[in-house]
Amino acid sequence: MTLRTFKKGVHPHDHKTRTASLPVEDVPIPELLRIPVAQHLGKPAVPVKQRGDEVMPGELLCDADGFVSARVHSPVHGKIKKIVQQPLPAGRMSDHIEIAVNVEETQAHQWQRREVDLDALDRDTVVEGIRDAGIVGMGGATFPTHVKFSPPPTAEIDTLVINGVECEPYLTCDHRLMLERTAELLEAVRILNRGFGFKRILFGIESNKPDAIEAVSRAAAEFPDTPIEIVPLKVKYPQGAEKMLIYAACGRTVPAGKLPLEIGVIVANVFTLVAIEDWFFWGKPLIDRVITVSGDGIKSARNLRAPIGTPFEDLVEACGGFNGDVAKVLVGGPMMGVALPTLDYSLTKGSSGLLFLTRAEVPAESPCIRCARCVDACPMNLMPLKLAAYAEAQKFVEAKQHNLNDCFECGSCAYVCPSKIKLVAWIRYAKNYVRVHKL
Amino acid sequence: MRRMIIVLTLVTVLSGLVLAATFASLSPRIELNRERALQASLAALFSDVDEPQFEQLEIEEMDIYRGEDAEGRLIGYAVAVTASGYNGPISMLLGLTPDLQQIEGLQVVENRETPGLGARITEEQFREQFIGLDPMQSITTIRHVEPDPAANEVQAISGATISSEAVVDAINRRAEQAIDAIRDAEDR
Amino acid sequence: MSARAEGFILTSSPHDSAADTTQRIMFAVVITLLPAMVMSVFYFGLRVLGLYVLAIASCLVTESLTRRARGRSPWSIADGSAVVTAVLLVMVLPPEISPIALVVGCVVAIFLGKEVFGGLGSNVFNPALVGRAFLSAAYPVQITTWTTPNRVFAFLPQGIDAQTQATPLAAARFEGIYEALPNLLFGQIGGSIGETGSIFIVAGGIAMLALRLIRWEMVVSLLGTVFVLTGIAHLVDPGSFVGPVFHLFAGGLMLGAVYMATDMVTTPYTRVGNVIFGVGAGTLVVIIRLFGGYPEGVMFAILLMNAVTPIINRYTDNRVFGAQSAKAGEGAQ
Amino acid sequence: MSLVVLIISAAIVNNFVLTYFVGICPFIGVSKKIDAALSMGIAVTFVMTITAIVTWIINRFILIQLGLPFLEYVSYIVVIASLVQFVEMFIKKTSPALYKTLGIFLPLITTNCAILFVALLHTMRGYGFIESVVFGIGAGVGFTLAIVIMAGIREQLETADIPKPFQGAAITLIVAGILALAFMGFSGLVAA
Amino acid sequence: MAARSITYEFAKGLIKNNPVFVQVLGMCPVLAVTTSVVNGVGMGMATSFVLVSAALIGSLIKPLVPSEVRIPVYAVVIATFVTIADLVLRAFFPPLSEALGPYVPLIVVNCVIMGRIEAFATRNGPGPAVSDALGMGAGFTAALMVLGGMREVLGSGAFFGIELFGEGFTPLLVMILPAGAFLTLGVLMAIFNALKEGSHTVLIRAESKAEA
Repeated sequence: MTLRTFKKGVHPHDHKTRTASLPVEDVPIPELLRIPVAQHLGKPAVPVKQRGDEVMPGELLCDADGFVSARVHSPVHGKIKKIVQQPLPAGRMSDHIEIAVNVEETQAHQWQRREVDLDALDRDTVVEGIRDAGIVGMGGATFPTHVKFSPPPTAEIDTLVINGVECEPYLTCDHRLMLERTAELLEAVRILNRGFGFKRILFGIESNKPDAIEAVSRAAAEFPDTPIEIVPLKVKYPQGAEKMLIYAACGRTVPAGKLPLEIGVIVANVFTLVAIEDWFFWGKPLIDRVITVSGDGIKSARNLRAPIGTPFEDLVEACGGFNGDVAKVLVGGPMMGVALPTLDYSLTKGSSGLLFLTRAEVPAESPCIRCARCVDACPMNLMPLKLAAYAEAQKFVEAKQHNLNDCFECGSCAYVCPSKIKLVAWIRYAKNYVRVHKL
Repeated sequence: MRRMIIVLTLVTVLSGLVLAATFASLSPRIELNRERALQASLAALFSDVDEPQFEQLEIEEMDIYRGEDAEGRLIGYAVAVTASGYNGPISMLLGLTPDLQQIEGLQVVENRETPGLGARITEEQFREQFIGLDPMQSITTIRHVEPDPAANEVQAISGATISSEAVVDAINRRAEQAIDAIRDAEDR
Repeated sequence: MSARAEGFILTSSPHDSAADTTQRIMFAVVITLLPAMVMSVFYFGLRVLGLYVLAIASCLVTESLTRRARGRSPWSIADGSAVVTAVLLVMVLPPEISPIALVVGCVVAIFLGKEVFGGLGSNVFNPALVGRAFLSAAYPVQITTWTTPNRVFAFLPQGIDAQTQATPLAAARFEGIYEALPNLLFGQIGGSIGETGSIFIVAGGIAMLALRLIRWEMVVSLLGTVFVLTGIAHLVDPGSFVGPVFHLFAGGLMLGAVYMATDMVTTPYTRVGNVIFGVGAGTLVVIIRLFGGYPEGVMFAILLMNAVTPIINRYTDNRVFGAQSAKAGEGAQ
Repeated sequence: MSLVVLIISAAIVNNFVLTYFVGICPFIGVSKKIDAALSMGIAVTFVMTITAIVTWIINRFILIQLGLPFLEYVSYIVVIASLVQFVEMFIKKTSPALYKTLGIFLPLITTNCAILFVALLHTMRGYGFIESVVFGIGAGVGFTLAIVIMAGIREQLETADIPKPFQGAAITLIVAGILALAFMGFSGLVAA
Repeated sequence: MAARSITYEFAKGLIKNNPVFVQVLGMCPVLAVTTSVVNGVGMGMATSFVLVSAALIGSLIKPLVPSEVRIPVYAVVIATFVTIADLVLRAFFPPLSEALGPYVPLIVVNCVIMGRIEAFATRNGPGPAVSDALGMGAGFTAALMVLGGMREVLGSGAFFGIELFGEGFTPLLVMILPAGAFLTLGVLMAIFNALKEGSHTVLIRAESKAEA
C-alpha cells in the first residue's frame, strides 16, 4: 500500500530513537517558576494577580486580552514574587510572572475527575471551554485554539484532522502522548465531535510510529459512532505543517493565504486534544506540557512533563546535566526551532523540545549554484532561491510578488541547500521588512 | 515657423549643391576604380595573357565578358556566377577557354564565408583544381582522397564542405546555360 | 556543569543540513565521468590522459589567478567546478587538439565563461561549452580534424572513420555513410574525446539520476525531442535523413544531454522550465544537424538555451501551493 | 529567394546585432529590463518596416529616376528622422497606452543605426519592394530577439557578483560575444 | 561652464571622456570594421573628418538655426559630410572603401557626432568646438586602432598587414569574427576601467596641468 503524503518536502535524519521508547516522566517540582504572559500568537494576556498574591494550581494568572489571545493559569501553589521583563525564546520581550513555589502544597494537590454530560455540550460550550483552559496550538505555532475552532458563520466545517505527525527530528513528546494517553485523546475527539458533528475525523500519523498507529486504532475501534479514521502517512518533513497535513490526510488544498477553516477543516495537535480532555474531565487548564529534552549534549535524554514556567536549568538538571561541550541550544526541533544564547528561559506552552547539540560548526556558505534543490523541496511551491536573492538585493516588492508571505519557514530549502545558504534567514528578513514597511 | 522652413530648405539646398559638385568631380574616378577592379579580376583569370581586354556580351540576365589579348585575339570568356554560400552570396568569375571546352580559371570576387574556413575558397590551392575541368559535365566534390580531374572531381576544403559545394553547385547550375548563351551571342 | 555557561552558537533555523555540498556534487559528477574518461584513453592513447591533466591544471590556475586578482580567496577552486569544466571541455574536443589550443580553451572557459560573471553560480553559459565554442571559431580546422581510434574491442565492426576520417554525423550528413550502432554505443568511432561510447555516458547518467544530481525531465525531454523530430524527418524522407536511433547515439548528444544540459547553474529552476529547455535544445539540435552548416548542433543548441534560461526562469515560477484552487475555494463560499 | 529564407536570414542567421553590429547602442543601453527591451524591440521593428517601405519608394522613384545617388544618405536620414517624429505623434494621438510603453524609445530610434542599415542594405542588394519589407520585418524581429535575450541575462546578472571593471558595458559585450558564438550554430542554415 | 584651455578640450577626449571606452558610443563601427588596424584607422579618420567638419559648421550656424529644427539641420549637415567622405574614399581609397562597406554611411547615425554637436559644439565657439571634436576623433581613432591592432595580431598574426609570426602560429580566427569583436572590446573596456581606476590620481594631476 502506498502511504499518503504531501508533495515535495525533505527527509532529514530523525534522531528519534534515543527518546522514542522513554515514558514521560514528571520533573521534580521547581522552586521557582517564571511564566510569560505572551505564550501565544496574538495579544499578550493581561495579569489579573499582583505581586504578593497567593495562587493555587489552575488559578487564573492572566486573562485573554481580546479574541486572539489566551489565558494563562498558575501551575502551582505559590506566591507571586514579582513581574519581570525577559525575552521569550523567540526573541520577543514579554512580562514574566515569577512565582515562588510552595513545593509541598503543590505536590499534595490532586485534580478531581468530574462527570461530563457529553449530550449537554454544544459548539459554543466546547469552544468556551477551550478558551477558558487557555489552550493554544501545541505544535509550536501557539495560535489560540479557540480561535481556530471559531469558524466564520459561512464556513461549513466537516472535517477534523488530528496532527499526530511529529515530523521534527528528535522530538518524541507527541509520540509518547499517543501511546500513553490514547484514551484521553479519544475522549477529547468525542467532545469536539459533539460540538461540531464532523463528517470525517482523520488522524494522521507517520508510518515511523507503528506502535502509535496501532494504539490509536485500537482505541478508536471502541467508539464506532465517531467517524474516526487513522491515516498512516509516509515519513516526510514538514508533514506536521497544517496545510501539508490537510493535503496528505484528505487531499484538500488550502488556498494560498487562507485558513483551513475556509475549506471546512480544523486541525488539532494531539497535545491540544490531551489538554482539552484535561479541562473537560478534570477541570485542569493548560498548566504543564511534555517536552523532549535530547541531543548529544545532554547526559540522559528524556521526555519530561513540566509546569509551564519551569526554568530550562531545571530541565537540564532533571536530565543529569550536560554531556561534554554544548555548542548550541535549541528550543523546538532542529528544523524550525530557535537557537538560544543562554539557558535563561523558561518553558512555554509552545516548547516541544529542548535540544543540546555538541557538534554545531556553522557550515561555510558558498555561492548559489542554482541547483534549485530548494525549489524541489519547498512544500509551499515557492522559489526560495529567488526570494533569498531578492532579499539580499533589497528588492522587497519583488520578493512579496513572489509570494514571500506564503513561506512558513519550515526550513526545507535551507536544509537541502548544498551551498549552505541561509535561505530562511533571508526570507525572514524580507518578511519582516515587508511587514514593518507595510509593502 | 517661416524661419524654420527657410533655414531647413537653405541647408538642404546647400548640401545638395555641395554634394552634386563633389559627386560630379569624383564620379569619373569612382567609375574608373570600379572598371579597373573588374578588369583586374577578369585579367586574373587569364594570368598568362598580357594586358587582356574585356567587353561585356549583350546577354540578358547574365554577366558574360569576352576577353581578347592586345592583338585582338580571343583568349576566352568570363562568366559571373553567384553561389549561395554559408553566410551569404559568393560572387565569382568563371573563366572559359575560347572553345568553351575547358575551364580556364576561377576567381572569387566577393564572399562572406568564415575566414580561415569557408573563405579558403579564395585560395589558389582550391581554385586551381577547376582549371581544365569540363564545364559541360557536372563537377563533383570529394573529401579525403586525391581528386581525379579526368572524372571532373575537386577536393572539398576540409571542414568547409558547405562552401566548397556551394561553389561547385553554382558552377554546375550556371555553366551549361552560359555556354549556350555565349554560342548564341557569338553566332549572332 | 561542563557547558560553557553563556554564548551558545546562535544561528537561524534550520539547524541541520543535508550532507550534500557543492564540492561533493562536483566530484560526484567527475566520478560518474570516469568510465568514459578511461575509455577515451584506451581509444586515443595516453596523449588524452595528458590532455585531461593539462586541462585540469589550466582551469585551476586560471580560476585561482582571477580570484587572487580580485582579492578573493583563491581556494574557491576547491569546489571542484573547475575540474568538471576541464574534463567536459576535453571531452568535446578532438583527440589531436594542440596543447596550446587546449590551454586557450581552458582560459576562455574559466575566465570569460565563468569568472567575469562573478564565478561559480553567476555564469550564464556553460563554461566548458563557451570554451569549446570559442575554440571552434578560433581554430576551425584543428577542431574538425579527427583521428581514427585504436581498435579496443575486437568484436565491434570496422568503423567507417578508417576511410573517411569523419565523425559519424559528418559522414552521415555529407557522404551518406552511416556508422554501425554498436560502434556508436561503444565509441569505436572518430569524434571528440568524450564521444567514446554513448553507453558509458548513459551509465554515468543513470548514476547521476540515481544520486539526484540531474533531473530526468531535462534528459528525457531533450533526447525525446531529438528522437521524435529526427524520427519524423526520417519517416518523411528516409533517403535524406538517417533514423532517430542513430541521432541519439551519434555525436555529442548523449554527453550534452546528460552532462551539459543538466548543468545546474545554467539551466532553469523548475521542472516545467527544464522541459522547456530540453524541448528547445532538442529542436535546435535537430534543426542544426539536419539543415545547418554544422553536422553537430548540441553545443550551439545548449548555449542558445543557456541564453534564454533567464527568460524561462522568469516566466516558469512554480505556482504557490494552493494557488490553483484559490478560485474554486472562493466560488464554493 | 524565398521570403521565408529571407526573414530567417535577417532575423537569425545574419542577426543585425550579432553579426552586423548595428543597433548596438540601444542593445547595450536599453537591455536592463525585459519589458523595456521588448517595447524597444517592437518600436524598432515597427519603424524599421515603415522605413524599408518609404526608403525603397524614395530610392526607386526619386533617387534612381532623377539620377541623384549621392543624396542617398541625406535623404534617408531626413526620412528616418521625420518618420520617427510622425510615428511618435501618430501613436500619441491614437493610442496613449501604446505611447506610454513605446514613447520614450521612439526618439532614440532616430540614431539607431539598425534603421539606416536596413535602408542602405536593401538599396545595396537591390531588393524588390516585398523583399525590402520582409527584410525590414526580419531585421526588426532579429533585433528584438537579441535585445530581449540580453535583457533576460542582464536581469539575472543584476544580483551577480561581477568584478568591478567588468560591470556595465564590458560584461554586456562579453555576453554579446558568447551569444554571437552561439548564433554561429545557425550559419549555413539558410544560404542568404 | 568655465572656459578651459583648448588643449584641455582636446585632451579630455583621449582618456577621461574617451567616446568608446568611457561613453560607450559609436559601438557599431568600433566592432564592425576593426578586423585590421588599417580598417580601424581608416574608419577613425573618416569619422573624425565628419566630426570636426560638422562641429565647425554646427558652432558657426548655431545662431541661425531655430531650436525646433536643430536636429534635422545637423543631421543633414552630418549626412552631407559623410557622403563627401564616402565619395572621397571610393575615389581615392577603393580597397578601404570596399572593406568598410556600408559602415561608412552609418557614420551618419554615429552617436558620438550628434552627441558632441548637441552637447558641445553648439554651446561653444568654433575654436573649442573644433578642438573638442579633434580630441574626440582622436580618442575614437585611438580606440579603433587599439582594437583593430589586437584583433589583427591575434586573428591574422599580422600588424598593418605585416606577418608577425612564423609558421608555428595558428591565428585565432575567432578574433576577426563578430564574436571576437565583442569579446575583445569587452575585455579591453574592463582593462581600461581597471587602469582608469588605478591611475585615477595620476590622471587628475595631468588634467589639472593641462587646464592651467
